[in-house]
Amino acid sequence: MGVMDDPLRRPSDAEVGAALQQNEVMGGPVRLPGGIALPVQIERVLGFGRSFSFWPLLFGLACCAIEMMALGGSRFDMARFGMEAMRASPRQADGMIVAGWCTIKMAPRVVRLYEQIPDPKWVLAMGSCAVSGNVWDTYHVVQGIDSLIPVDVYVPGCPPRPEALWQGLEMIRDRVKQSRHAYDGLRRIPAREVLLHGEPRP
Amino acid sequence: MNEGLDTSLTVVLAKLEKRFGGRLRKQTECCGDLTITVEPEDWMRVLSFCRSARELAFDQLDCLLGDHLPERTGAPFEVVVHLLSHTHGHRLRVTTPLAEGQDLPTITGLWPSAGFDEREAWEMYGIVFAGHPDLRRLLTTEDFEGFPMRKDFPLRGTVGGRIRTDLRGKI
Amino acid sequence: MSDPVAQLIFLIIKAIVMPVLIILIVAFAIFFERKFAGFFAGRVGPTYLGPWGSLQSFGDIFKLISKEDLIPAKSDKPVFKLAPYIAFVPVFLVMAVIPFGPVGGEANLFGYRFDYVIASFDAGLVLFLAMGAMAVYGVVLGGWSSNSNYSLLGGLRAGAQMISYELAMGFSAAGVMLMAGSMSLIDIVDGQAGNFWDWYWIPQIVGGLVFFVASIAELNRTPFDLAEAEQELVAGHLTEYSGMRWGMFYFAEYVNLVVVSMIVSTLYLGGWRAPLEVLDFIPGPIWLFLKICFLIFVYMWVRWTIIRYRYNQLMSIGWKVLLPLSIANLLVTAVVISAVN
Amino acid sequence: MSGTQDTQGLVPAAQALSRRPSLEELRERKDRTRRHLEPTGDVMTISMGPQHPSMHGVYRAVLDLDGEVILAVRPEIGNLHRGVEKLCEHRTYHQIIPLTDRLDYISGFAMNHGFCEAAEKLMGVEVPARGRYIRTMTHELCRISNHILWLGTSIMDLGTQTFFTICFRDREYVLDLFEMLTGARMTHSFARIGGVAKDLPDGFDHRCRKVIDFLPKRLAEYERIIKQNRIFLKRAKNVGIFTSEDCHAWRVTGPTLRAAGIARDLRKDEPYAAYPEVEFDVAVEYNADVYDRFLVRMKEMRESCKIIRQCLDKMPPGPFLAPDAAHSLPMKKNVLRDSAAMIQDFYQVFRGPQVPRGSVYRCVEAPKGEMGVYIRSEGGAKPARVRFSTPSFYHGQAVPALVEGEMVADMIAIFASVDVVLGDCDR
Repeated sequence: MGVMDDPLRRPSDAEVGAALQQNEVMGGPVRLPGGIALPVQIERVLGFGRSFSFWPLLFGLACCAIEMMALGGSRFDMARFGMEAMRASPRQADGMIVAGWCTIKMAPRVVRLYEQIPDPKWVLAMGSCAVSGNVWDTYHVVQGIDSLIPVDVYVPGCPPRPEALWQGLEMIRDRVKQSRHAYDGLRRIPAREVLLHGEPRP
Repeated sequence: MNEGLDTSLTVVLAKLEKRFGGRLRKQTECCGDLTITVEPEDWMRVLSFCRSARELAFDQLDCLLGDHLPERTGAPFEVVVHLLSHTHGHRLRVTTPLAEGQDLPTITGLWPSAGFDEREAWEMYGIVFAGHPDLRRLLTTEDFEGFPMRKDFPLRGTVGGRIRTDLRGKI
Repeated sequence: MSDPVAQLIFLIIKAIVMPVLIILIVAFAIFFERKFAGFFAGRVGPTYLGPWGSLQSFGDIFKLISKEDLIPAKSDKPVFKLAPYIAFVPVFLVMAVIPFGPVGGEANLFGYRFDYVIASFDAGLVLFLAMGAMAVYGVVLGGWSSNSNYSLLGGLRAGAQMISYELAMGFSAAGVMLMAGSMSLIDIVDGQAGNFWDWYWIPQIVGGLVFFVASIAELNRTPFDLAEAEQELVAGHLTEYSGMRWGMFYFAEYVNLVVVSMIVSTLYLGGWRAPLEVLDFIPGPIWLFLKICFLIFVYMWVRWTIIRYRYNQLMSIGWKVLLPLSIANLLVTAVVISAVN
Repeated sequence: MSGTQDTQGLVPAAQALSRRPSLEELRERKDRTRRHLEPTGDVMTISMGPQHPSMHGVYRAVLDLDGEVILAVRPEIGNLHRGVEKLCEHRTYHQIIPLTDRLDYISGFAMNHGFCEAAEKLMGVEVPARGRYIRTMTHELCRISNHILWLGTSIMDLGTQTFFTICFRDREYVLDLFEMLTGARMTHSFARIGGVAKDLPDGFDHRCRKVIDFLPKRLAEYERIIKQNRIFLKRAKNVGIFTSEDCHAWRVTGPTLRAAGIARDLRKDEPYAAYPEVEFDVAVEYNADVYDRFLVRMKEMRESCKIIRQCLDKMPPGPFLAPDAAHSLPMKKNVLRDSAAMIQDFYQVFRGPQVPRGSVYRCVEAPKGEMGVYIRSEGGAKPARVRFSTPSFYHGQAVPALVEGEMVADMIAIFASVDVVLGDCDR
């Protein structure tokens, strides 16, 4: 369990490769039931298809959620890239737009929602609050959602305009096409590890 | 700005003085708001009188809040309620000073809307409302330690609540 | 080549081509659903994958196939895995008995007789109703086995709803059965020979409307989409399903949409027949296809326009309005037919 | 009320029901529509929220269900609590303004306005006429954008998504005006102590008039959709009845209270800004159900258009910020031209306003209800205690009283109809 020893150390590529074989870490190519990786061409085709079918979780925390809804509205229309099918259940979502500040009360739920999304998944931190905590440098706010879950794209702004979120989603789509995830090479279910074993309690 | 009280508040004040006399600790007014300070023992009596008396008829509790004045060493806490009468259209502020650890009877029986307010005052300042049906933490996590709105509680950092935040970029 | 051999070859071809065609129709139905949703809402809908976004569904399929397959730890795993198939398979079976062109008669293809139906089954209507009842099990079992309260509520809602609407559906379809004097869908289409005013939608207008409304409930679409009611039950019986298992439910829903559209056009809109006899030179399958498209459009129109009923309102409509109406329709039909004969 | 004429339904059934019921009648109706079930032991507990499509944020309601009927609700809030009030104690009055519009982010200016009104009352600052008119106008634009968003989301909660995007289409026009006026779409931070941050930009008058000429037509269309839709009537009529006495007891204010037949509107009852100088009707309905809350808000949007038009017509010339060097910032355009203004700017930014001791409570009519601000000052540039008694906090508290005995689907409708926003609720 070499990768698991030190939670703060980035593992080397070789370690990640070994851990991938044993299904200890996340990411990597799509696997068939026998553990056989798909050829890269098929992976590309899948990625291309997936990039047009990125369904975010219907989940808003604060102000930014309203701008996220505006992106789904008529003027911006995220449906053009097949993203309008926002799923209310994390089981059917492909990613998460963390829209708003995350408090320590909400943090375990955000992590839980993230974990409930099946792989492959992508996370977009929308708004300064999700990126860094914004002005809410107080006793009850998590200073940046990336301390809890691996984030793919950061969109700063308070709140970001829908166009900015759109650019962020385009960057997510690029990552989808290339099958790159923020959690590549990380231990399986990293956030829960932190919540359970990180000191003190959540 | 302090033009003094308008007539309806004068009536309220007269009525309260007639009923409670010297038991009202002090009346102040600032910017046209009338404030009555009462002893914690009289809290329930004054407020139920405000609720029921016909000339007062404060049928809505606008808000209840706690406050911390650390320089007032004997009674560093304060509970403030803002009352509103839909019948007469006047407002009244009633406050009471509280010592550390001193209880105050709940007023959820008079105005149900005090429920959340009292829970908040408890979790933020540690003011116990005796007889409150459900005095749990409201806004913070259930295992939060300390009373965050007290002046000696730090604004920053994760003093009371626990989520590790020093792992940025590591996981 | 003897005739039975040719029939066998034809059967195999039909059994392969028909589901593939239906799946293609379904893929485009999903695309059109999203496109129409956009149009009704003043948007453009999917645009970029393929011309006008028409390949959108294939992107979704690629995505769903390659998603991780999550099974909740506390679910009833065998049932959880079985439920999508129970929902998926029956709707396909119904396709076998729906005629999409003339059946019987003289040789019409390479000197052989080609029947435009996969199985000429005498009780096609009953098969449709039976398979509709089967599909309820998929929903109920899926909801129950997920071990989630939302799923359970969704499954129960779906169960109660489908059972009560199936009654109304059965009774209104029985009116058509009486008129055609047969339970075979082939005979029912034959009974509607002629122009569009000879179809059953005129004599069976009440039954037809009841059947249409009940079919919306059967399809779990707004205003009767209580099983899935996104705003109430998150995703209802599908809350815990992910990846391709969810995709199968989703797909089954649209296959059902196509199949129910076929049944409605078969029962009330003359099936594969042309609306006017002079237009008979255009083949039957094309007419059936056009009718399906029209009905699917109507279903979508309803879905994106009307808001959802509440659960008790839905049940009272089912039991207090639709069921009495369909029974009355059946009685009147029976009396009139016996009087005429 | 003469104004109730146009809100009468186009459907005959709606007309029959729109006569005014007495309080007793409403009580009796409420009693009749709610199901009073004894818990039989077969209670199903479901947790709605924090992530739930119709919890309008992260409200969490733990429901005890008997079948589909709600026996008990245990609300849980605080998932967005971020200590605004604590933060306010560490900020000068000018710095608090950006915090306030993140309270109720859908109607940010109303929150700015409420805080500034309270601070001005405490400091004794007189807002110049132009500032008051710009505030009034922006506040009403805010109300429109809030209500349109609310309309879209609540009808989406009843089951159709089409309406949602259509409403967003119209909201964008209002947001464009905001962008032109304040530079931001949602969180404006536009009010200042003693006035507003900026003057009206060139061409604003024309564009604003275009929008408010166009909006009532759209509103009429929406109203037609609502009133002629039988399913909507079935879902909304006689659902979630909340009488005026319930409203007072639970401090439920705003449109919900006005739908219960009480013509209470702080814009009329405790006027502020330029509201005494414009004419408008208070929207009142009498049946206290979900349907009437819809009607009240539809009518309020029309009245808002009226107010905005009057503000534009009457917009007085002159300064938009109070020339009060001790308490308010100078007008930005003067800062680089005028040394006194520059000194004032430095002073206000680095030191903050010099505020007398005292405490003050001020309520404004925010789109969601009455928003009260309590400020206690011990002198100096920072308040000693700030409390925002925001409408959603109390509306969220009243949810059990609103929905117990109703069905799950009704809970969604009722929760949507009281309009709770969690940033506002959790502070």
